[in-house]
Amino acid sequence: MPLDAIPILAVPQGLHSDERSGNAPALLREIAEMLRRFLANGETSAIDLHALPLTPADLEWLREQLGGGEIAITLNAEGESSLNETACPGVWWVTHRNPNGAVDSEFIEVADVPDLVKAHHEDVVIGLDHLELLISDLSKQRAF
Amino acid sequence: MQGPLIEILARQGITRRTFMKYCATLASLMALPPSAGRAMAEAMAAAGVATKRPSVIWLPFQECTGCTESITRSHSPTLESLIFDVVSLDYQETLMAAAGHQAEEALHNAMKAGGYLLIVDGSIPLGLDGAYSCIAGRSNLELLKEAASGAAAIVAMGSCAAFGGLPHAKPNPTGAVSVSDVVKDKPIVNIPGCPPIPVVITGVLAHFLTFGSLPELDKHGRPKAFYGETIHDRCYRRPFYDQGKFAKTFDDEGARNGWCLFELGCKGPVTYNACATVKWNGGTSWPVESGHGCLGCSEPDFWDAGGFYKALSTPANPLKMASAAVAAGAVAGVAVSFANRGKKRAAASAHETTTLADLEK
Amino acid sequence: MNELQFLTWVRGTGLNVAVGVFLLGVFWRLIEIYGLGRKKDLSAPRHVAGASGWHTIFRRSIPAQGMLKKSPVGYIGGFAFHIGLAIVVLLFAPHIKLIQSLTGLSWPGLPSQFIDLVAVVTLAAMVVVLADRINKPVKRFLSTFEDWFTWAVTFLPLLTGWLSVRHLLFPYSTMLALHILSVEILLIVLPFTKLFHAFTVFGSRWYNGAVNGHKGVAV
Amino acid sequence: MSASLDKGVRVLKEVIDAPIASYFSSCVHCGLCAEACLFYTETGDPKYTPIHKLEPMRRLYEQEYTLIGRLKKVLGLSKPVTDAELGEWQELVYNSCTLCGRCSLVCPVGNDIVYMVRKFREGMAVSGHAPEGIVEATRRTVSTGSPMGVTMHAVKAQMKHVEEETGISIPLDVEGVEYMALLSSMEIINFPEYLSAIARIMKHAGKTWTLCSTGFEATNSGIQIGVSDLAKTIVSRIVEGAERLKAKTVISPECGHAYTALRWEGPNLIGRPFTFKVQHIVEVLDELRTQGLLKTEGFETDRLTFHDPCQLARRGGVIQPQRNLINMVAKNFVEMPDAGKMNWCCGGGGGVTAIERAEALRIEAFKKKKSQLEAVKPDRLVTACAVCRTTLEEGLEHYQMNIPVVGLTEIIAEHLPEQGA
Repeated sequence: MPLDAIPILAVPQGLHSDERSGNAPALLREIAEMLRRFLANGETSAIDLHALPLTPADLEWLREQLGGGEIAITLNAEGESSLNETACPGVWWVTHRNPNGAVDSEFIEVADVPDLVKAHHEDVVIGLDHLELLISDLSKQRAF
Repeated sequence: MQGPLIEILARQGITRRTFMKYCATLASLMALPPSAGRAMAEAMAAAGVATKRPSVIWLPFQECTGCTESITRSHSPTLESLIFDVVSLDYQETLMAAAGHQAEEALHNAMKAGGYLLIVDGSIPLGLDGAYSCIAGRSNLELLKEAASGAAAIVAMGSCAAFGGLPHAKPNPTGAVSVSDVVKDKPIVNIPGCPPIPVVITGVLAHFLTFGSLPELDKHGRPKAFYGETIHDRCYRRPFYDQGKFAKTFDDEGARNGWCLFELGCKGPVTYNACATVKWNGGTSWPVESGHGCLGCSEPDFWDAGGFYKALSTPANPLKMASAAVAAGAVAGVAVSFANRGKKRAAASAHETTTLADLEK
Repeated sequence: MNELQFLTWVRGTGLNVAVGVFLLGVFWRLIEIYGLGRKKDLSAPRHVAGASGWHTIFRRSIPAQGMLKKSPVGYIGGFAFHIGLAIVVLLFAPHIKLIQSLTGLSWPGLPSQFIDLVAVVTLAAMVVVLADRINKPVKRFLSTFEDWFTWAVTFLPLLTGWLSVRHLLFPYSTMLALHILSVEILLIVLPFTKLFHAFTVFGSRWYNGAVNGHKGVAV
Repeated sequence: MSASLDKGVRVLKEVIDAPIASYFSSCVHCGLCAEACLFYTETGDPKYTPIHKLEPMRRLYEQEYTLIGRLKKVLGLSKPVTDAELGEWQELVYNSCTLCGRCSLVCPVGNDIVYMVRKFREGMAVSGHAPEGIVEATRRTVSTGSPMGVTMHAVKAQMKHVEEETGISIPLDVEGVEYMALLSSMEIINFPEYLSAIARIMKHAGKTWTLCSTGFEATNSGIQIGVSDLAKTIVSRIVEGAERLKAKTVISPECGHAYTALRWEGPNLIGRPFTFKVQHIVEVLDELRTQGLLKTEGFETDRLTFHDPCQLARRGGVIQPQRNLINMVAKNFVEMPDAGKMNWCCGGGGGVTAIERAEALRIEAFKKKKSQLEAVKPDRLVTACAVCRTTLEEGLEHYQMNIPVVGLTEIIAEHLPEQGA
């Protein structure tokens, strides 16, 4: 194929507009259903936002609809993750980023607190060890 | 959540949360439901207990090193490299520290042990008895047959190893073939792509690690988790396709508005790969997002599948033969006409005036 | 053969062969038929305005007096199917795009929702016409293998096209490939079956109209 | 005798032309022609579908004049046309086809089916598959000059009778006249009124005319049986007579196929255009009317309807003149359903009346005319074809319908002003 056969044609700059696909409103209904199930039997659940054909405008719209809540958590683990409660308590907007700041994955979770936020008891043990070490250091210092 | 892998990760300062986050993303990439992330994390962590660290042998054949570049530029290098650490890379010409006879020895040691995972990138040239590509004086074909004999499974990395790729494209001067064309008696997983997506190979390795087996494969031997859906079905521009909004040129308003690239030759509708969900370069972008249609690189013989810039719905060039066909038709028609007229004339000249006697037998 | 290879084949080699055979067949058959010639009519013509071959080419599309009532299914089904086919083939945007890419000619299309509706109506009309062929003693009596075969060969492109637009049955690419393949079969079959009436209908109507116009019968 | 399948095939190869090729290639087996054919509509038997009547010729065309057909023939994939098959088709090509041409006007792809039947009969006749009755009629026409064996002697008797009755002398073999009138056997034998009417009308209009002793018979069995060579022999008598007498116009009598044979087939049979004009008597009368040379007085008051002879109207292009004429003399004229170019055949044309074995079928097919007549309930039925007239009379009698049938020319003659007579 010759280069001039590649269709490039300069046209006047048009208005840029982000298009919404119309897929986002359905998600609100799904989230409501998830909340109902959560209330009924405590079942937590999540929606993988990357698994759906959503445009950036869709995500923006969804974020606006759900609004911002009281809690915003930042997790620093191989890139920053944000776990923010929305204006609907129990609905969390979870965004995982890689060290470059690019979004790896994005979820909507329905739970008291996202699983990831909870401390692992194995880590707590490590933390305790660390504290005990600090305390013993403190006592050593006091001894001096 | 406990296990050798977690221990190793912890020693590297990688927390369980980090590992869980990675698994959540991996599950998302593998198009598994969000709940599978935690299950996978637990399975992987636990699997380390029972599984002996398998050794991995990586053989490069007729290739461009793009596949190796791809995996080493994995967007979470620490985690990926750690996973490699766990699986142990015994022979990789580009990555290994050893060289020369020392490297060959490492290879022979690993092969003697058997039960390893063999990763192959590049196609295998069969022309001139394989002379087109040799390592240490031995042809790729010979090396592959030898290494395959002791392998537990083979991973064909990239479109060249999986389907023959670029070397296999017409007219295929080296007689290049895929791994599966040579090896018939081992489980083979194809990870096509030019290059393949890094996380796909880590995903497959993770699966091998976690479950001790290869993931479920499609009819082309590709892991269904990553190649189960077309680029088109997962494309963020799909809504525009459904609305009939297409970019007509690469710099028109539609292109600027991010409309569907179908008419500019995007092969997304017929290409099975995970680019649309996984993206490239640390999740920065992927071809369609950066404004170019999919080339279909993870499909067999994508090089020979018509022009990259021809829409799937438009034909190659059937009118190329039109004049020849019309001429042939005209010749056939005129020839038949000529014969017909001759026959008619013969019938007319054989005409004897019909008389009353001719009306009865 | 995978989907991409299949699609590539039908778009490439397959289409080349089909278009080639079609063009070859059309020219060969047209010359074969009309090359037979006919004798000049020596009788003095009666000139009556509006009676000629050209008039008949158009006028014969209208049912003759009293005939609509005799075979309403045949006529209405036939109209729906022929007009529907013409609309779908010539006014569906992707088809126009195809023609444009081949010939450079283009014209405005109709909204795809409307085309979808027309396609459904056309498919329904074809099924009705088939049922009529099975039910009506005359049609059944006249029908040979060719009649059933050409029906199927005409029906399939419409069906596969509709299914591929609607994303039904098979993935889009497979359906599209099947659609193109079915069109290719139609193209190959057309010059050598009764489907060739798509061309000879004009000649036949012209002859009929000319013969009758010569006598002064406005047909 | 020398009829043979070979001869039939050879003749068919000769007559198959581009229109026939186009027609066979266009047929989509829609079956609509059946609805136009009274032999199908009245019997409901699909074998009477017009296009089916041509099946052997279609195969022959395909085998001889298409490349695919030739290949199929070589490979033995197509059934050859046999004598037995043509014999089987005799009923379809002759007995159940009056060459009325209604199918040709209905066919949506424009196939002129009657054109093909006419040509198919060429092959049928020389392969010995024409029905006995038509063969006999043809034999009589060729050998004695008339299908019913009428000789000039009988015509002279008839002339004498008319002269006595009307007091007008009938010109015979007069040169340089304006009109040369022809007769049909049927008129000479059954409807002598016609000759008398012509004589009176010509006198009234002040036109010169004549009969021709060497070419008085208008009918042409050669056309009906489908042998152009014989049709040419028959038509040549008229041409020679008209040219010898230097007549300006030859008048075809009240006979449908005679008009077709002379007006449309004649020049093609003899291979050159005529030096004279050919008009049907109805056309002549209408022309005289427009010239103001034909005046009538008084009106018929009973309910009249007109049966359009197929060969005159649909196949001849004469549709309006007969209506102009009836309206001159009738107060209560009603049209039959489908009148004009789409009129239904009486069932006797195309030589069918000559076929004894077709009689039952012809009577069955007459039900179409019967239902048309029942729709308008006329007191009398007017027509302009002697064969139609006879067929109608027989049919009406069979179905016990009391509707007299009259010729148009006679009615006109009856209304000529007394002083002109």
